[in-house]
Amino acid sequence: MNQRQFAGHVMISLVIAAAIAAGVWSVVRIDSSGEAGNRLGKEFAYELNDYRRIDPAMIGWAEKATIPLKMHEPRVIAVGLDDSVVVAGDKTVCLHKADGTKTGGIALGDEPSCLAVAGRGHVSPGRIYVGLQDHVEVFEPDGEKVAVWKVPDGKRTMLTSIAVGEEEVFVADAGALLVWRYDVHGKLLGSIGKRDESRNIPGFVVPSPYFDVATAPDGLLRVANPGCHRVEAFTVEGDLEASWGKSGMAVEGFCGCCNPSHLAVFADGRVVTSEKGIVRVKLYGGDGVFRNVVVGPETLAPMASEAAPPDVAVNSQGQVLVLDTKASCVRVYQEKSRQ
Amino acid sequence: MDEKEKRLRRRAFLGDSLRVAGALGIGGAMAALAVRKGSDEKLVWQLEPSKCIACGNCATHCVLDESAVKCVHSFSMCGYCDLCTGYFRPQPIALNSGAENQLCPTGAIQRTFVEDPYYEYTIERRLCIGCGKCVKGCNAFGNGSLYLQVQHDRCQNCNECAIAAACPAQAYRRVPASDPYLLKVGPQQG
Amino acid sequence: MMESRDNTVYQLAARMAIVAGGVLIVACALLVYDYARRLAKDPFEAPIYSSLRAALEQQPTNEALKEHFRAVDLELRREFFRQRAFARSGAVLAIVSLAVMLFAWRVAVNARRRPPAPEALDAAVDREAMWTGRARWAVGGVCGVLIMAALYLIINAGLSGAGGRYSLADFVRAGTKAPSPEANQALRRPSNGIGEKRDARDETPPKDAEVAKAWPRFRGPSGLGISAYGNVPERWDAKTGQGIVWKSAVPLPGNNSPVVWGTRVFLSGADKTKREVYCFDADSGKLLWQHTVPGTPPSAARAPKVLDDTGYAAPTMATDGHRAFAIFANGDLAAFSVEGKPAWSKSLGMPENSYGHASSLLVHKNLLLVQLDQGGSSEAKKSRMLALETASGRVVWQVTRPVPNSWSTPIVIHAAGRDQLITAADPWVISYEPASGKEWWRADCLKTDIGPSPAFADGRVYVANENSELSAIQADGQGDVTATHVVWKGEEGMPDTCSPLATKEFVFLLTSFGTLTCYDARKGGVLWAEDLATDFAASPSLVGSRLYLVSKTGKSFLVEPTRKGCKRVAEGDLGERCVTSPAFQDGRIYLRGSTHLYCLGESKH
Amino acid sequence: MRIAWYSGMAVMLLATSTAPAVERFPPPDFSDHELPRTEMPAARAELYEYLDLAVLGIGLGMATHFAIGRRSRRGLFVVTVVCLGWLGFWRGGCICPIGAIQNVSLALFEPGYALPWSVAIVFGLPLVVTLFFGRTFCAAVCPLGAIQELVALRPVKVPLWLDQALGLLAYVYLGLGVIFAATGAAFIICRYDPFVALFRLGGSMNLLVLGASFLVAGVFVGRPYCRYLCPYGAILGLLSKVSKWHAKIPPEECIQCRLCEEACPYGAIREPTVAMQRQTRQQGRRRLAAVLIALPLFVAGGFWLGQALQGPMAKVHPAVRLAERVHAESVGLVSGTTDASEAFRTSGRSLTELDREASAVYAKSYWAGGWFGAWMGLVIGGKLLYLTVRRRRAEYQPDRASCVSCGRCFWYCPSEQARQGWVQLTPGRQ
Repeated sequence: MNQRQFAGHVMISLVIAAAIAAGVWSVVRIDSSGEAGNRLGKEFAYELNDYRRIDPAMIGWAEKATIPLKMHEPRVIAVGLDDSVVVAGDKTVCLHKADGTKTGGIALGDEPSCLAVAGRGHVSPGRIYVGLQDHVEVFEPDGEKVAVWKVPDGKRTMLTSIAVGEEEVFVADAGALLVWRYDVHGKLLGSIGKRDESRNIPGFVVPSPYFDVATAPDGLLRVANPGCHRVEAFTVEGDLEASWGKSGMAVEGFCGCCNPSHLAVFADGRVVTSEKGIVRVKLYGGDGVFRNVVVGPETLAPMASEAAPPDVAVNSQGQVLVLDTKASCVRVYQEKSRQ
Repeated sequence: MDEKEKRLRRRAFLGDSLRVAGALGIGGAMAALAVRKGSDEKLVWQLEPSKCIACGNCATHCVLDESAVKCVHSFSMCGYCDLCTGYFRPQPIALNSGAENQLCPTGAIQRTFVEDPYYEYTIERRLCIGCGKCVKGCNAFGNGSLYLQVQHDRCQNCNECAIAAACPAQAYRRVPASDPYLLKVGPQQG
Repeated sequence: MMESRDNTVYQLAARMAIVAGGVLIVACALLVYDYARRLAKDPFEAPIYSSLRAALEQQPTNEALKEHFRAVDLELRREFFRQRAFARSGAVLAIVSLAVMLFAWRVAVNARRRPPAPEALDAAVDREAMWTGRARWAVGGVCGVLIMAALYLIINAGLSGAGGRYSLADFVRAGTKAPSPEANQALRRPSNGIGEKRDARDETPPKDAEVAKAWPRFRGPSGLGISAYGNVPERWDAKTGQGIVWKSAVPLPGNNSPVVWGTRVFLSGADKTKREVYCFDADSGKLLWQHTVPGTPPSAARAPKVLDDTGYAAPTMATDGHRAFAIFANGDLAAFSVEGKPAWSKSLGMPENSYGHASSLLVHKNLLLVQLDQGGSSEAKKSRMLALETASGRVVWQVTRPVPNSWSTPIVIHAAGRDQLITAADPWVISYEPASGKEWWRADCLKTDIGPSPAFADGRVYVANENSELSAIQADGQGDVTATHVVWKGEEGMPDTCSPLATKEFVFLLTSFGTLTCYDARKGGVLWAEDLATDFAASPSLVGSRLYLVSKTGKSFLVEPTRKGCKRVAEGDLGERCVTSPAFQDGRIYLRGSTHLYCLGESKH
Repeated sequence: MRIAWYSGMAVMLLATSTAPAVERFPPPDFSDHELPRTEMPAARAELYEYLDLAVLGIGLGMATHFAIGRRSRRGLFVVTVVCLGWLGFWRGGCICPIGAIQNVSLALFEPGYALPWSVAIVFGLPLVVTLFFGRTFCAAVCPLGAIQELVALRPVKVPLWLDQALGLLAYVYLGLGVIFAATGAAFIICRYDPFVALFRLGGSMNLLVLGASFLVAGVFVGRPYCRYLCPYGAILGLLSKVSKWHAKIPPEECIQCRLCEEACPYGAIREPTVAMQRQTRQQGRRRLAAVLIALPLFVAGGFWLGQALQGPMAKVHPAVRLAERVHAESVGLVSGTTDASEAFRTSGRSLTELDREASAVYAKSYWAGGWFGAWMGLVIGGKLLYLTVRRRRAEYQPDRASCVSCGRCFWYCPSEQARQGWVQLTPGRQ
């Protein structure tokens, strides 16, 4: 073998060795199971963590108790007489005493979508109103079905909330974008909130099936207008009296496309709201001024992908009841300053 | 014909029989496996939107440089929001189509005014790279009307889909080629 | 003529091949460069992009800024797609040039193709035999490589990212038992589990006064070996039955000491295959309940390697009055309600411990604290300190500890206005905030295998061990306090397993061969030493001003120390081997021998 | 494989879940706007499937014709280029018979999986052809072989002993490919296909580098993938040994010129053997006996070692990895979550169900590992047997297992040149 041939062989060996090394290196680096993630830049990542984090100083409430539910998928909650806790879901309504012991249940024909219990001032206190997608069923506390109320023009009907006043019952319809007004016997008296420029009513914007109505101590209704990130106050006749709320991911605003998803009103007029996306429950004054946070995403949606809003209710003790659908329980919150 | 030639011929015959038997065996086995379930339907890869977590692996693990997976919009599920969280960044400065407000890094979503207060959003397929950012935004706050699908004009239908292997949610499966999409559909209007 | 034509063809083709090869190399280099650039420089991560965005967030109404941002954004988007297109065209260019190069090269090779001129072969050499012989060896080599690879995989088989020591088999004993959903729930419902929370509601952490009355952990209420009661028996004798209220057999062996809450005495026992928890009635000695600890994933089926001196149930249990907790050498951790209902159980994984896991448990408020030091060296980063919610077993916090395996039990003290969890290991004595795992301070004081637990008195933490020194550390430091807060050191009478006992005035050390050494707690220095001439494993305890010392043979000594020396007040005999520390209650002492649990006190009859 | 698993999952999903509320929520009632329809591009028409099969069939026929009948290297070259263009660059190299091994294996072990008939043909046809004509599929039809064939420009001789030993790797790869397909863990042969990224002119950088490194090595070591890794090549090699009309080098009488041996880039041509000495023969007999005795031991030992690989084998399956991860997270052995564990937790699937699946894979992996080990024992024993049994050859012959019928040697063979009339043989030159 002459020198040139030898040099050639060395070159070839080196090239082959380099090729083998490169091949092995690349095989080792292949991430076929995707564990290294997508390797896209940070501009391609959707980040809500900054907004999900809540300053602990803002949280003005502490969890006092938990009422476990034996339900697969609880959907809605209401507080009844003597602070009893009523939860609907799994095609049933479950009744609990204030301390959480279960006292009874009512079977339903379909999945409930909203729930309310009549208070002391009502003609028959303790009546349970359950909305099932397109109609309302009325039960006595012992489970006897009293009436079934149909909604006019039920094609687009999607009932999402019921509020019971002393003489009237209000049913929010996310499909028709208005609140139906009934008397206690189920007679339809009219509707509230239809877009009407002459009465200066902008109309409800409800892009997703969360649309809540609640009665307030001042005699006005509080209706969430989620698409506008507002809470609006209507008279029972349908006049828009006031509205408040602003959009924004920051804690004092209503986040995302459409919030608040649920609301509840204390006897002193303060409003508790529940939001989806950044799952948080907050307290606003009767004037709409942000007060503090009841509970934030860390507790309600530890994983960012869990975004459904929990239904909320308040009781006469000044406590907030949050329906945690994932953990299937009711979390009871007490204001820290009142402890 | 002498003894040796006879023996050779016998051997050749034996060999031929064996080969023919082997060929028939291979053919028969393949046929048996192929007709076993009677499923002669061609299958293609698709991803199940209800399992998808929009992790972004679709954008980069496809064997194609420009992934076969792109975003699809279900018009019948959309809320037609003014503030669409699949279109706008989490804290937009204003609700207009200015680049500073848009979520999509490649600007692949178009926003058009329909009527007060509704806006319609459409995906520009050419620009979409399937990163799923808008899907996350829509799922977090909205109705989940934006979702990812394998686009069959691009998909090479690999024997083992590289994205399927890398999918953390194991959302990929094979579907019949005659019905190759797993579309999200809400109730139609009216 | 042919020759020259071939030559021309060769020349032409060779040049073409070279040019195409050059193009190919350039194309590949560009592709690699582009790839690297794409990795390194995402257009959207350009500084101008983020700075403009930040500026816009500051001045959301600045229209000019918006316009500028939009222009930049458009350019960057274009750049993004340009890069993608570049890769595509680069690849096409590379493939085309590769094809051209191959074609030209082939033509060139063909133009010069000559039949090879092989050298003559030696017909007599059996080359077939030669190469097949070598090939057999080579096959053997490949076989060897495969076996090595298989062995490597088998040995390193394990969970990625968890020290590589667990696999699914550890979690799911095929078919034996479905893993408890509790583990999953604990994560799904991080703030609490539901059923558990209901218990937790009517169950506040025990009050300090309740804890002080009980003997809830190794070495008593605060883990310092100090009895809250002065009226305990001084004399007993197993032979005569004098001073023995009752005596009950303990089914399985265990080197853990009894813990007492109210009328219940808890013990654990284990052998190679079984792990059990026992509850005795404090008054009658009746075995109230016993439970086998369920193997929860990834509890290992194989028994851990332990020394006989350690055993499978060396860690002492802990209780908070609601539940009793036990941990075993295989890392199984279980909680039972004091009434005897299993509450939760989990496995912390087989501790990698050369003698067997021995650190005892303790409860602080609503947290169960577990010092799980393991691994032969601190580099392995396997040692952990965990805090679990007593109600659910959920891990509330855990920190990695920079130490190898150790056998000492931590204590919770209150000093410098804060709760401190004091841990001792090689070489660090570390103080943590018990509620969060945040480190307060650490001191480099100890060497080798650390058995004795830390002691505490009058603002100072005392640690000691054979092969190292007795160190008195002022417990009000921050960060590494080795140089600043070690007040004094002592070298004599270092203990091997017996923990130090500290008072305001004295620090006592007891060696395994029976030398009791007394130091001046304030200034350091040995005051006196007394040889008890028998072997010890149990830690000394203090009742009033007297020390109780129990030797391995079961003989006990009651001594009254002074600054000058000590006076032997009384002696007792258990009649069986004893390596555990006594639990002191009102008028009673509970002491575990090798096979029995004794209640010592005024006999009723 | 996942396919079956996925479809099973889908059935369960349909059975248990109710449509989420949001899907029943109606879109706005526009006064004057029609909802657009979402148009999706259709899947590739089935016609192309026939076309691909036709290309495969015609290619095989042409390659066989040129290799065995016409003995034309040029013809083979044309077929090579055409098949590389169509099956490789145009169709992206999928589906190929190499990858089809896994589909067949999955179909054998997973009763719920029906082998697509096109895959059955792609897998079976080259096998049958090889049984009669040798590896003509490798010669020109297989796109992976074709691209390597084209770059084999300056082949060096790999010593035969090394060649034989490295050839074992293909059997390892075959075994692993079959085992992982059978347990439903992965199609590793497809996952690490070195040329698929080149055929598609893009894809992950790692795969491109892998392909490039094979091409660069392939310039000097002829067909490195085919010879040392290709699992399908391993099967074809075995079948080719018993082929009836395998390509021959000298059309008539071999003149022992050694030219073909020098010319073969793949080291497939064996020289004539010399007569053995008596001593060697005795030694050979003893060795043969030893190998025959050792063979069952190899198989048993392989099984024993292989079943111990249960853990690592199972870990290739995503369900096992996921289950381990979820457990490890729940007992605090690892901190944080991964995309996969988070996806699992949000999916609502129970851990018990995941455990059941993972445990099933784990249990299967015992046998999978065992059989893989036994297979390796058999392969190594068989190779030793092959290397121990002495064959007799009077002339230069291709080794039927390694020869891919590329036809390069034809041009060099003086007898062939004479037969084709390229040269006139004169007694003087001979």
